[in-house]
Amino acid sequence: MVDARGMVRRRLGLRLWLSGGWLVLLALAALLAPWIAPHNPLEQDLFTSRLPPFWMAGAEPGYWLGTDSLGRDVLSRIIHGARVALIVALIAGTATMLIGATLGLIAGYYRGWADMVISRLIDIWMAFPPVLFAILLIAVLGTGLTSVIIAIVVIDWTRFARVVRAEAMAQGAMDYVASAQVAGQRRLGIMLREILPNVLPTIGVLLTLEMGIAVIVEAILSFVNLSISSDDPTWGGMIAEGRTALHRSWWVLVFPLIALFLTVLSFSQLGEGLKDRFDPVLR
Amino acid sequence: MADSVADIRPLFQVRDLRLAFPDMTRKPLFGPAPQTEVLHGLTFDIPRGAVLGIVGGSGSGKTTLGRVLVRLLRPTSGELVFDGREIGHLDEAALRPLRRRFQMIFQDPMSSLNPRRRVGSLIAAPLQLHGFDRTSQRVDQALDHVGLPRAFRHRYPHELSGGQRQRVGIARAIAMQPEFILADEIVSGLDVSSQAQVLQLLADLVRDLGLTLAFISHDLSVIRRLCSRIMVLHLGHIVEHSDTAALFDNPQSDYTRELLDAIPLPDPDQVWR
Amino acid sequence: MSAYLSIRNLSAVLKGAPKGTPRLLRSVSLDVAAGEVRGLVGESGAGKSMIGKAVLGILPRAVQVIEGEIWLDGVDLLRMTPSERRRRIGASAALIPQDPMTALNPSRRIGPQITDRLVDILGWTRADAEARARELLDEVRIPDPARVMRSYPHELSGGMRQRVLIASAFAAEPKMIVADEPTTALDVTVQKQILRLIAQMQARHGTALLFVTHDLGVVSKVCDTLSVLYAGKVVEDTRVRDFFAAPGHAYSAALLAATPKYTDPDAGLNPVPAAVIEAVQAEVAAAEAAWRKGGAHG
Amino acid sequence: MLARRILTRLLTTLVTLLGVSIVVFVVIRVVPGNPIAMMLPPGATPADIERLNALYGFDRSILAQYFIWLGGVVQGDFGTSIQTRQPVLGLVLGRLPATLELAIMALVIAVVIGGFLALTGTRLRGTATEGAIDVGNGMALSVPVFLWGLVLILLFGVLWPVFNISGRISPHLVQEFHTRFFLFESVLRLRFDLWLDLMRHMLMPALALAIPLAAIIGQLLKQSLKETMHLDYVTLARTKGYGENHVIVREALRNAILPTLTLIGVQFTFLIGGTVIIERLFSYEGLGNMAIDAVINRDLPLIQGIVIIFALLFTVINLIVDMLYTVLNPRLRHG
Repeated sequence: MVDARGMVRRRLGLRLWLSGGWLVLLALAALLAPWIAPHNPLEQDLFTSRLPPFWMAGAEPGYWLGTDSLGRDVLSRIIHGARVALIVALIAGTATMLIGATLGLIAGYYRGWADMVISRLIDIWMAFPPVLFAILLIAVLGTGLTSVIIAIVVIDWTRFARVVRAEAMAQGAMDYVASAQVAGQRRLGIMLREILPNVLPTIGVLLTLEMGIAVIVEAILSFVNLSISSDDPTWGGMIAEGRTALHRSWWVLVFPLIALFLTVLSFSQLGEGLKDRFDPVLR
Repeated sequence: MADSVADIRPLFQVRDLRLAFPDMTRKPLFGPAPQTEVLHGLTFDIPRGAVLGIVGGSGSGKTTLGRVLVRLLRPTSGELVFDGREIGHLDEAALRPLRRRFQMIFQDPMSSLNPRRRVGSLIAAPLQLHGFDRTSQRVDQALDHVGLPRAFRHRYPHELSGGQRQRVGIARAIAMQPEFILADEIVSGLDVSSQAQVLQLLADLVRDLGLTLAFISHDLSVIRRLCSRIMVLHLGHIVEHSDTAALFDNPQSDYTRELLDAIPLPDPDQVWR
Repeated sequence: MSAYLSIRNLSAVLKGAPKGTPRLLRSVSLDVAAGEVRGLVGESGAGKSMIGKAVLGILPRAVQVIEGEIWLDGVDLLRMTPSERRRRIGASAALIPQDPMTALNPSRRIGPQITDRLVDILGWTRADAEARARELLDEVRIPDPARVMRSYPHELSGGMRQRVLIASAFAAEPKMIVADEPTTALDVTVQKQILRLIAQMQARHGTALLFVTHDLGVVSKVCDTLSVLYAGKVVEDTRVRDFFAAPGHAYSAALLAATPKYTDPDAGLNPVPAAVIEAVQAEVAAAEAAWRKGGAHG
Repeated sequence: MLARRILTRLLTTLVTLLGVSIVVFVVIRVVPGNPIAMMLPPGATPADIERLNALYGFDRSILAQYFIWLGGVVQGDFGTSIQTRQPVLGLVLGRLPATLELAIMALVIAVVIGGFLALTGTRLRGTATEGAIDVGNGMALSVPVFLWGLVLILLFGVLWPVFNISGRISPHLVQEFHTRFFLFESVLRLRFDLWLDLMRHMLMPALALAIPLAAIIGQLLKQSLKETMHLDYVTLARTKGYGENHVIVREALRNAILPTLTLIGVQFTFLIGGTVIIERLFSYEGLGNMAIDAVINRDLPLIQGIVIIFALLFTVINLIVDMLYTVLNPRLRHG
C-alpha cells in the first residue's frame, strides 16, 4: 500500500519551484517593464478598444491579451502593474514584519507590563475590520503609494505580533532558555540569540504571507479607486474596470485576476516551501 | 591551602529558605494574588566535594529547590550563601560573573538544548559569554570527557539519541569548569542501560574534576549508588537529611520508611508489607 | 492449564518500508493462561508495548502484521473481520493504560466512561451497568462511588484515576487484560498501592494478565512468567523465580545487572557491556536471516 | 472562579472598547486637520461652521472634545450623514441586518463544509483523499475572499450564469418585507419564493466569504482531531469495542472542538471584515458597501458610525466566544 501523504510531501519541492519561478518572472517583468512591455500602458486609442486576446476572432497582432475599453494594451498594463504590486509587497511586508515581530517578541518574552500594553493594543486593533480600517486610513491620509504602504503597516502589524508573541511565549518556557540563563546570558541576549532563531522560520512564513496580503490590499484599494492615482496601471484598477464591462470584454478582468491569483498563491506557498526545505529542525 | 578556612566552609549554606508563588486561581479581581508557599523554611549545607541526593515524590518541591539553588528562581526569604557570599537576593547583573561557578543539567535534553544550534555551538556559547580562551579546544575536551566523538560538534540535537543528548548537557556544564553542578532528574527519561552509563559517567566526572554535585531524583535506588548524602523532601519540608548509609540502614522519618518500603526491588523474595 | 491467550509467530513491519527492512516484531510467540500474569520487559523500542497493542487490535496505522496468529479464548483474532474482532476484544479483553492523566476523556463524566462498554457493546440496561460500576468502584476502594461517577476526570487525583481505570477494565469481567506500563506515571508510594490492587483484582477475578513494563522490580512483584524482548524478538521466556535466580540469557542478565537496587549499593547500575549488546544483535540478525531464507513470507 | 473569569473578561472588553473609541476619535478628529471642513458639505456658510464648532466643542481642549464626542456616541448619537442629512445611527442600523445575514449564512456554510472536510479527512487519514483535502485547504486558505469573489463571479455569473452576482434581492420584491431581516423573515413567514430569490443573490457572496474559513476549520479541526485520536482515552475506547466513527464523534470531537471554537470566533470577525469588500464586489446593499461609498464621498460621520458598529460587533462576538469556551470546558466550569 502506498502512503498518499508521502506523495503530497514530494510535491513540496515542486511547489517551491513553481511559486519561486512565478515570482522571479514577475520581478523581472517589473524591473524591465519599460523595455519588455509591447505598448505604453497609458496609451489610449479608441480605434483599437476592446480587442480580444490573440486566439480569438478579431484580435490584432501585438495586442496579445487584448485591450480595454480605452484601447490600452492589457498585457502592458499587467507588466507595469507588477511594479506597484511588488513595491508594495516588499516595503509594506518588510516594515510590517519589523514592527510586528519586534513587538510580538518583546511581549512574548519579557511579558509583564510590556505584554499587557501590547496585548491590549492588539485587542483594540482586532476590533476593526482590516479592509474598512485601510479604506478609512486612506481617506484620511490621501491616496498615493506611501499612504497605501503606511495603511498596510498600521493595520497588519498585529498579524506578526500575535503569532510571534505566542511562539516566543512557548519557546520562553523551554528549558534551553533556563539553561542560557544559568550560563549567565543577558535577557536581551537570550531573546535575540536563543529565542529569535527558533521563531525565525515562523516569521519567514508570515513574511511571505504578508507580502501576498499586501498585494491583495493594494489591489482592493485600487479596486475601490483609493490606491495610487487612477491613471497608473494597477491590477486592482484593471479588475475594477473589467468588473463593470464583464460581459463585453471579460479579458480585461480575467488576465489581471490570474496575475493576482498566482502572485498571492506563490507568496503563500513560497514561505511554507522554504521552511520545509531549509529548516534544519523537522517538526 | 588545604586547611584554609575557605576550604572547610560548606560550598552552599542554606538557612530558612522559603519560596512562595502567587496563586492566580485565588486572585481577587483587584489587588495581588494570595501567596502559596512551596518551600517552607529549608536549612541545610552542601559541603565541598559532597554528592547530595535530593529525593521526593511529585509536589515535594525538589525541582523548585534545585532551581532556587542555581538562581533560576529568587527565594522569597531566607539565606542562600554560595562560597561565603549571599546570592539569594542578588540581581541578574550582580549574579552574572558568579554564574559560571554553578551549572545545571536538565531533565529533558530535548527541551534544554536549543534545537537550532549545533552541539559545538551549544557547548561553546556559554564559554564565549564568560570570556574563556581556546573555546574550540575546550569543546573538544568536554566531548572527550563525556565520551562523545569530536565530530558530534557538527550535529543538531535532534540527530542524537536520548543518552547522547544527555551527555551533551553534561559536557556543556563541565566545560565551564564549575565548582557545583545541579542535575535534575537527568536519567528518568532513559532506559536502564543508558541510565547506568550516564550515572557511571557522572560519578567518574565528580571524582576526577573534584565537583560538588546535587542530584535530584525520585528514585532512591539510583541515588544510593551515586550520592554520599541524601535529603528527603516531602511537601516542601526536609523530612530527613543524613548520610547515605545511615538513611538506608536506619531511616528516621516515617515518610522515608514509607518511601523505602514502596520501592519494588528486582527480587521476588522481597516482602512487600 | 490451557492458554487463554496464545500468540504464535507474530511478525509486524512498518507499512511502506522497503523490502529487507528489519521487522518490528520478529516471530513472537507467547502464552498466557487464565489466572496467569505474564511480564513483557525490554528497553524502549523493543516492541513490548506493540505486542499488547496487537492483542487489543490497536496497533498504530503505520504498523502492519505480516504473519502469525493471536488466539484469544479459542479464536484467532487475525482471521476475523475488523468489526468482529473489535466486538470480540471489547467483550473479552481490556486495557489498563499507562497514563491515568490522559486515559480518561476530560469532557465526559466518570460514570458513563465505566458503563459505556456494558451498555453499548454488551447490551446491559443502564441501571444494571451503573449498579455494576458502583460495585466495582467500591471494590477498588474508591470512597463515595456515587459521587465519583458524577465527577469529571480533572476532579480526581492521579492515583484515583488509575483506580477508576482499573475498575473500568474489570467491568465486563474480561478473561484477558493488558496492562501497559500502568504505574510509570505515578509516584512510588502510589505505585505500590496500584500494583497491589491490580494483583488482588487479577487474583480475585482469575484474569489472564499481560503486564508490559520496563521495570524488573515491578515484574518481580506482580508477574508469574516473563518474556524478555530485544529488538522485537523474544530472547528469553521463563518463570519469574527462575529468572531472578539465574537469568537464562546474557542480555537478560545484563539488564538485571543494570537495574538499580538500593539494598545493595554494589549491585545494579552496571552498564550493559558492549559485548553483550553485540552478541544479542548478532543473534537477532541471524534469526532474521534464517527467517528470510525460509521465505515463508516474503 | 467562573464568576471571576467572566467579570475579568467583561472588564477587559470595556478597556478594549475604550481603546477603540480613542483610536476612532484620533483617526477621524485629530489627523485630518480641520474636522469641521470635512463634516460640512461644500458651500457651507461661516454661520454653519460656527454652529458646529459650538455643538461639538471644537473650541475646547482635545480631551474635552473627546468626552463630549464619547458622551454622544454612548447615547447613540453618531451625528448626521453629510450625504443624506439623516441621523447616522438610523442609516447604519438599516443596513446592519443585510450584513449580519450575509455573515451568518457564510459562517453556516463554512462550518458545514469545514466540519465535513475535517471529519472526512480524519476518517480517511493516511489515504489519498486526505492528501487531496490538505492540498485543497492549503489553496483555499492562501487566497483571500476578494479573489474568491471574483472567481465566483466569473464562474457562476459569466460562464454558467445560474446565480445573481449583483444585489441582495430582485428590486420588485423589496416591498414584500416588513423588517430588514429579509432572510429570517422569509423563513418565518414560510415565503419560500422570497427565500429562493434571496438565496440566488446571497449564495455566491456568502460562499466567497466562507471558502477560506471553511479551509481553516477543516485544517485546524482535522489537526486537533488527529492529535486527539492518538490520546490514551481514544485508544481505550477502541479496546472497548467501539468503531472508528463512534470513536471520532463521541470521544475525540468534543475535546478537539474547543480550540476550533475559539478560532471560529476570531475568524468570524475576519469574515465580517471581509463583507466590506465582498459587498462591494457583489453590489450587495450592506454596511460594507455603504462604508466604501461613505469614504468616497468623504462622509466622515457615517464612516465613524460604521466603524464603531463594526468594532462593537467584533468585541461582542469575541466576548460571546470566550464565554462559550468557558462554559463548554468542564475544567473551567467545575474549577
